[in-house]
Amino acid sequence: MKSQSTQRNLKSLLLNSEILAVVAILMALTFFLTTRGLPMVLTILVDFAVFAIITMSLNLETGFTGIPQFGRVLAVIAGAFAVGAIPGRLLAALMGLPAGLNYTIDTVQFQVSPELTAALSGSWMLSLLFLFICLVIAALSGAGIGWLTSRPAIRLREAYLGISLLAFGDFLMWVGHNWVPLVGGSTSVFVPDPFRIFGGARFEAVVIAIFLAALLVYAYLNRLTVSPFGRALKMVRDNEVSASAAGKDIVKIRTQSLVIGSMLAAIAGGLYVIYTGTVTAMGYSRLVWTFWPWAFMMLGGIGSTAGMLLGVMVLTIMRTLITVYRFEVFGFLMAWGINPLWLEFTLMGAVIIGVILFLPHGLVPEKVQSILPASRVNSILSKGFGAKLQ
Amino acid sequence: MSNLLATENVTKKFGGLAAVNDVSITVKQHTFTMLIGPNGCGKTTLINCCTGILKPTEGRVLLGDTDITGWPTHKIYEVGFVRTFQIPLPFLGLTVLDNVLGAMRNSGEAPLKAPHRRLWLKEEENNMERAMAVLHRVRLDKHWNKPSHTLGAAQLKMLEVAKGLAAGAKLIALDEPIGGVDPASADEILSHVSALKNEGLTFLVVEHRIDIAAPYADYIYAMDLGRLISQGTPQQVLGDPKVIEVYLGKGATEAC
Amino acid sequence: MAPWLATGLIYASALALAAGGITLLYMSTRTFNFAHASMATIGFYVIYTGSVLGGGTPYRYFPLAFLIGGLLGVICYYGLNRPLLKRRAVEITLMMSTLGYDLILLSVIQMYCDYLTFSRRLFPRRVSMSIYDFELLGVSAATIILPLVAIVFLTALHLFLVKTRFGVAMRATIENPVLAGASGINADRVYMLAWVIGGGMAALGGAAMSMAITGTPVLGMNSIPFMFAGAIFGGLHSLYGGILGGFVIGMTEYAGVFYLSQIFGPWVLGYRMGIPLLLMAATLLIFPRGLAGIPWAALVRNLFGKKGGIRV
Amino acid sequence: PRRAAPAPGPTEHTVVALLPLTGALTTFGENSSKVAELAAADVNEWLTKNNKNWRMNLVIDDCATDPPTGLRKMTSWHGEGARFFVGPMSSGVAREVLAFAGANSILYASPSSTAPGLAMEGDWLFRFCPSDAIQGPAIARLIQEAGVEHLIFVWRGDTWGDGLQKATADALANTAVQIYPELVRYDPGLEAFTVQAALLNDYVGDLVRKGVSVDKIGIAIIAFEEIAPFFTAANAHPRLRQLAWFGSDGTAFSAALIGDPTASRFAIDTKFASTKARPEALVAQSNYERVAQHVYQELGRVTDSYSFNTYDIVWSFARAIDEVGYDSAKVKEILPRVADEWSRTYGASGHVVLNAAGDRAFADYNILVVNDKLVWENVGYFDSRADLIKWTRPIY
Amino acid sequence: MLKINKLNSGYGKLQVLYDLSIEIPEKGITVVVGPNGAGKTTLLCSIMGIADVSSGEVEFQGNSIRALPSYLLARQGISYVPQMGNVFAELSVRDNLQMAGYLLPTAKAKKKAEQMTVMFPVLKKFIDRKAATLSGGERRMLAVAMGLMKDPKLMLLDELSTDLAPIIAEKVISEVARLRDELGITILLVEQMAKRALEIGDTAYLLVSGGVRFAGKARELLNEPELCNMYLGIKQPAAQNIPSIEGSR
Ligand SMILES: Nc1ncnc2c1ncn2[C@@H]1O[C@H](COP(=O)(O)OP(=O)(O)OP(=O)(O)O)[C@@H](O)[C@H]1O
Ligand SMILES: Nc1ncnc2c1ncn2[C@@H]1O[C@H](COP(=O)(O)OP(=O)(O)OP(=O)(O)O)[C@@H](O)[C@H]1O
Ligand SMILES: [Mg+2]
Ligand SMILES: [Mg+2]
Repeated sequence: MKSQSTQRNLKSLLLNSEILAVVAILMALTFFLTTRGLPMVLTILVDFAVFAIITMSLNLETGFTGIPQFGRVLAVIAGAFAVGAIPGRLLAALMGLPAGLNYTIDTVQFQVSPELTAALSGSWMLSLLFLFICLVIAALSGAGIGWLTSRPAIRLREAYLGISLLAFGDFLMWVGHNWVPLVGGSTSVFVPDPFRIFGGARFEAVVIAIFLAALLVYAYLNRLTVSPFGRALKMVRDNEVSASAAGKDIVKIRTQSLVIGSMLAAIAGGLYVIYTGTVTAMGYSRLVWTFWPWAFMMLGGIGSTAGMLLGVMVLTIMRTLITVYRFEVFGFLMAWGINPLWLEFTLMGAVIIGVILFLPHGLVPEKVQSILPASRVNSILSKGFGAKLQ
Repeated sequence: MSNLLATENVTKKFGGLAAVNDVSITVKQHTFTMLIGPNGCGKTTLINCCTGILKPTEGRVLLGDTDITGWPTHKIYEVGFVRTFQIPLPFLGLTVLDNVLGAMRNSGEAPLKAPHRRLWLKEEENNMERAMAVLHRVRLDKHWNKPSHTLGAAQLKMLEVAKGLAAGAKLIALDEPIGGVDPASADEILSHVSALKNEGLTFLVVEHRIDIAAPYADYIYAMDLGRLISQGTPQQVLGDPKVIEVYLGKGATEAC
Repeated sequence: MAPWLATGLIYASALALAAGGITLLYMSTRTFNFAHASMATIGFYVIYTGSVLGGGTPYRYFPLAFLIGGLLGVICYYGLNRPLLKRRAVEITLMMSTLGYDLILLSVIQMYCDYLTFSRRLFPRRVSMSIYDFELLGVSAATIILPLVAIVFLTALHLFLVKTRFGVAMRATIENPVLAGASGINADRVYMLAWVIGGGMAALGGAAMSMAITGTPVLGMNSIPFMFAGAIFGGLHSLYGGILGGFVIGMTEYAGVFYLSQIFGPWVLGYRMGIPLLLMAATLLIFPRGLAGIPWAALVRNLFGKKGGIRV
Repeated sequence: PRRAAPAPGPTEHTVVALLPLTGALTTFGENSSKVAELAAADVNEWLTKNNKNWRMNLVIDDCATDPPTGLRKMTSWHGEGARFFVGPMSSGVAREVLAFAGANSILYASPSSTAPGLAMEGDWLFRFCPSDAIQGPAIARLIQEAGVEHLIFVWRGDTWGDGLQKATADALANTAVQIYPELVRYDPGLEAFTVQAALLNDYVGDLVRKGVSVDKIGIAIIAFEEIAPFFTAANAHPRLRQLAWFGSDGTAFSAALIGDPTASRFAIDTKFASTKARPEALVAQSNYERVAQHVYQELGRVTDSYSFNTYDIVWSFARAIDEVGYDSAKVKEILPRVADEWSRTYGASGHVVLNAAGDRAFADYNILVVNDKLVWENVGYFDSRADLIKWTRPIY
Repeated sequence: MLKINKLNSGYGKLQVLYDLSIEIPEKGITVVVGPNGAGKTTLLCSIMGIADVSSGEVEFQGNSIRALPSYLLARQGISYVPQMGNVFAELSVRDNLQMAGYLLPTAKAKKKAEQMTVMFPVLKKFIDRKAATLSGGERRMLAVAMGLMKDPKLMLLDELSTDLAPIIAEKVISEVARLRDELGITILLVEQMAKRALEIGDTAYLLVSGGVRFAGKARELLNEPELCNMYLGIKQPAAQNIPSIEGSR
């Protein structure tokens, strides 16, 4: 009896989607490492990590809670703009440099930003502290925007909410583009670089840091959602009336989900601008920061956190491959006057459609199973249910 | 026996139509109280008013000594009053077991506590034991691990009842718990309800299948067109000519 | 005529057509059609290609634009929407599938532009359709013709939906395909017709829009938030709501930015998309089902002091 | 395929052209991509003729004028081993990739980024066009030549437009020209301009009411191809047709303007004058004509001024790589010298002298107007060292 | 009229019905009874082409209808009243009735709808309300009305009496008998009020776990106390027709 159950455990461990996902990802990366070298792997990893966080946060709101979050870019912008606008100013103010409304103006930036970066690259303590402050500020502004979006989310339903969020995501981008003191308007603002201290290994360090952040977010979300809280989210998603009859405060749960999700997305936005070292308002388009995460989520499997990792990884690798090999593989199309350049859209579109048609539940379908560990479930089941009630 | 639930002159209007009109009922502790009446007389609406799904236009709803009029549904759940739905509203993406577990209390629902499994695991285990026992009684234990969207109509109804029974409330309102359920299972469900009553719970039950349900009832209220038309022990109410005329029909008269 | 009015009218008519198409598709297939963006762009390229290569006024090619839009709709229906509806896919899946379709159409548009650029020596990536327009009663013909086209078309559509059982059948089918089938409604035909009309309206909208603003391969992609906004502003459960919403969004954008920039200065220009959006958000927060969900009768009754609350 | 004829024997070195083939700058991107192909073919021909052991592998990719897309493309190609990039064209994208390029020793050279804020020493960005700090004075001088006393600004609200507007305004700061306080900045994605035109008309009306005569009022418009719809909209206001309008290198040689009857008529009426970098005394071997011809053949249009820079960038990279190998750090050191040497004779854009920040040091500007035959005509040039305009056909 | 031969069907991988054979004679009421989950609804779904049929034959008036979509079945004269989802909740009562008469000429549909509102006066009262706001029983009445309106040759009725007050339930069941007697409509009736159904029925099938447990005359099933007791909860001997209210415990 015992050996049988250990066997079953082993089997379920092997079939466990999370483990499968990790194995698949590691295999793909090893392949790239051996065939194309480290820079390629790092390139994939950094893209992967940023979008993994965003996609997982999207999944929390959409997959678990059923909020049609078509304004993911809102929270990403909140994080990116906050990190672009605030920590640099703080540091500049500390150092006695211009930090007011004109901080973001092109010509001022041009003088201030090298000094800030120089200060950071001199001290580990300062760099670390700066990074920490950036993340905290991103998280706070993300939580703020999450809370704000949760207000209409109480009243608006489905498409009404989704499209409002989508439209306001576009709008926020325009605000950043037009209001210069925020992030420099059209002429982006620099973000002082806390990773400059790594010198020549800066790129590697940033990538590893963001990658670790993504793993942490994964671990956190996994624990957060495989719990009664996660179940409550799904109840709200499946049926609000019934969920409130089961004692769930719909407003509170939707708010919690939006705040946590937006916070994570904003952290991703913050990490991204630390990585690029600059914030350009026009860079936060819905295609990149809302629709791609949606595509990743659909591929990964709505409602499954592990699936998100796999979905993001697969599509990231695919997009990189498309970029790099387009001309080699599809060059023959030029004969008909078709530029393989456009295949990126064709292929992304085809992948989205293919996934929806042939893998409707994604690579890792949502698990419909108990949140208790299998062993405990089995022991409860084996006790029989005549047990007393109440 | 003291009053557990009392409605005081509850009225609910939809536009011009008074679906519930000046209804005062009381549900005594540890009883199986039934609410009957022809279709559209306002039974479901009355329960909706009591449980916060709808806000009464006029009147008060008291649970014990607390005035719960107009409270949101989840708060009413908090104070120990749950209900089931006439047309089942399952959580389609969850398993049968999770449907039931979700209707129970667990402190792990706080997002700050949720990531720390230790803090709620024990609770969850106890809940599961109880949930399985309830499922056993409504004959769904075999299906505990199925997604609820694969259940048939009556099974969904039973699941709905199971959710209500497992919630750990002192007062449970069941809206047509045995509609579409086969007589044998229906008997089983009701006798389980009866056992729970004896353990100290209180039930308010709406049901049309008088032949099966009436024997379990302690007290019956009959409504018509939004108003109370009769109340009393089953014999009194079912023998009441008014009830027979609008509700039971001539066929049943002969039997009585 | 106020300077903004001419462009505003054309733009608003275009949005009304496009938003009406979105609403129609949503009502009949629960699909929020992202491909509306590229379908609109294709509508524009149809009249552009026609005017450049075929000659004559652009208006001659509007019916063709409608047909091609309808064809794209049919392809979307049979290739994507139908299998998904059969599977009873959820709303967001339907929505995402059209995004995939949109991306493919977008790449087709780009390829087509390549063709026009390299083989035909044209400038398809930045087109002012207004140069093909003519003058009518002292203004550009588009200012008169397009609002008329929109009104006539939308009225005809409205009548078609109201006077025949088709409108009801459409809503019935999407809500409960099983029962609709059992009632003898051919779901396939209903959905397909909706896609033909919806796709056609998208193309018409894009074609009309290009008479007011510069046509580019991303014409639709840039204006899709406004088409969507129009649809939800009006209310997704009513075709006339969608049309009204599109029109109001289009007009407020132009009128709003014009008057506000005169009052507050030209910095307002940068925030122009915020004007209709804020109006929309404010309306939706009070009436979550959009313009068509506003209980006008009750409002009016309230205004005149009669008793009885507004029910939303 | 796009790759320019690689021979089997020699090693291939990849140079990626990151150009905006979608989005607002498409026309520029298309021109430059054709020119980059031409340059790569020329380079490879030269390499073959001289029996060199390497060939240039030119890849063209689209960055859509979108910063994250540009960065993603650059990281992808960097992962593939590419270390040299031609482009991106817009300053926004150039800035987004700055940190990444710096940390990974990626050398990139933009044919068209002009934002003064990117004029930094020691970064990995070279710019083969002068920064706005040089074009601004040219436009300012033009405005003064026209006898304008009150200037209204309207410009495209992106990195380029904002920068050039600021540079022009700065150059006008200590002159007699007064800048109208209301500044009309429009969305770069905007495609309809009735409102903007109406506002301008209001402002002109305002000035006229204050007693300024119409011939003392000018409008400086800093725009790209949207100049055509803008003029169409402005044409609705007769008063706007009476003023002098000034453009920039964004509008010089605009094909869209020529193609639009209303707009081109408007340009003629308003003596719409645009500045355009002037190749410094082209020598006979210059590739200027070759580039212009090529684009005309391929695309049937007059190419824009930046595409000449693109040609020179590809060649400068090739010459430098030939000297020190495919090593971006070393190339970075010698690129200014190489560019100087090569372009002195062959430069399509004339002699390229890069300053300490890696930007083109100075340049003269041609003055271009649309003439009655609907062609762009060169009527004089701005001498940047002397700060004056030398007219060949005075228009004011 | 309807003949089902060796039917195997279910939902996706899940098989519900096993080698099921049923025959529905013309102009009679065939009653299908059985405990929950036996597959009664699945049987009707298989006829209508909604469930997944893996093998077996379904013949209607001698023609195979297995591969036909349900709208064609409706056009052949089969009317189906599902157990769940039997009204268009988002449509008004009027539109619901209009949809039910989709295949009829407009004038006739109007007349039929009129008749239905006479039969169920509630419907007339609530004619412009959304069906979603009807009470459970009112909804069921609407569903039944919609089924009756269609002027069918064969009616498939799934659990008519659920949610109905006894007085209405009785009315509906006797209406079913009247349809057979006066209009000669063939009816397949699935009922949980087994006893009453069997009384008016002609033929009966008892379905248990996806197979036929009993087939024969309806009255005969009532005379099988063991089956009645075990599966239908009918505890009294068949002779006593009327349900007693208090006596069963
Ligand atoms: N949201 C609503 N809007 C308008 N009328 C409503 C609404 N909900 C219920 N009603 C009407 O109120 C009356 C009472 O409905 P209720 O659901 O309470 O009846 P019930 O007694 O539960 O009937 P049944 O036994 O058929 O379930 C009905 O006539 C119904 O049509
Ligand atoms: N859509 C579905 N998907 C998967 N399984 C289903 C589905 N509907 C029903 N089932 C399963 O098929 C079996 C038979 O269900 P069915 O609804 O046919 O029973 P029934 O005899 O009609 O019972 P009831 O008395 O509940 O109406 C049940 O075990 C049920 O769980
Ligand atoms: Mg009810
Ligand atoms: Mg059934």
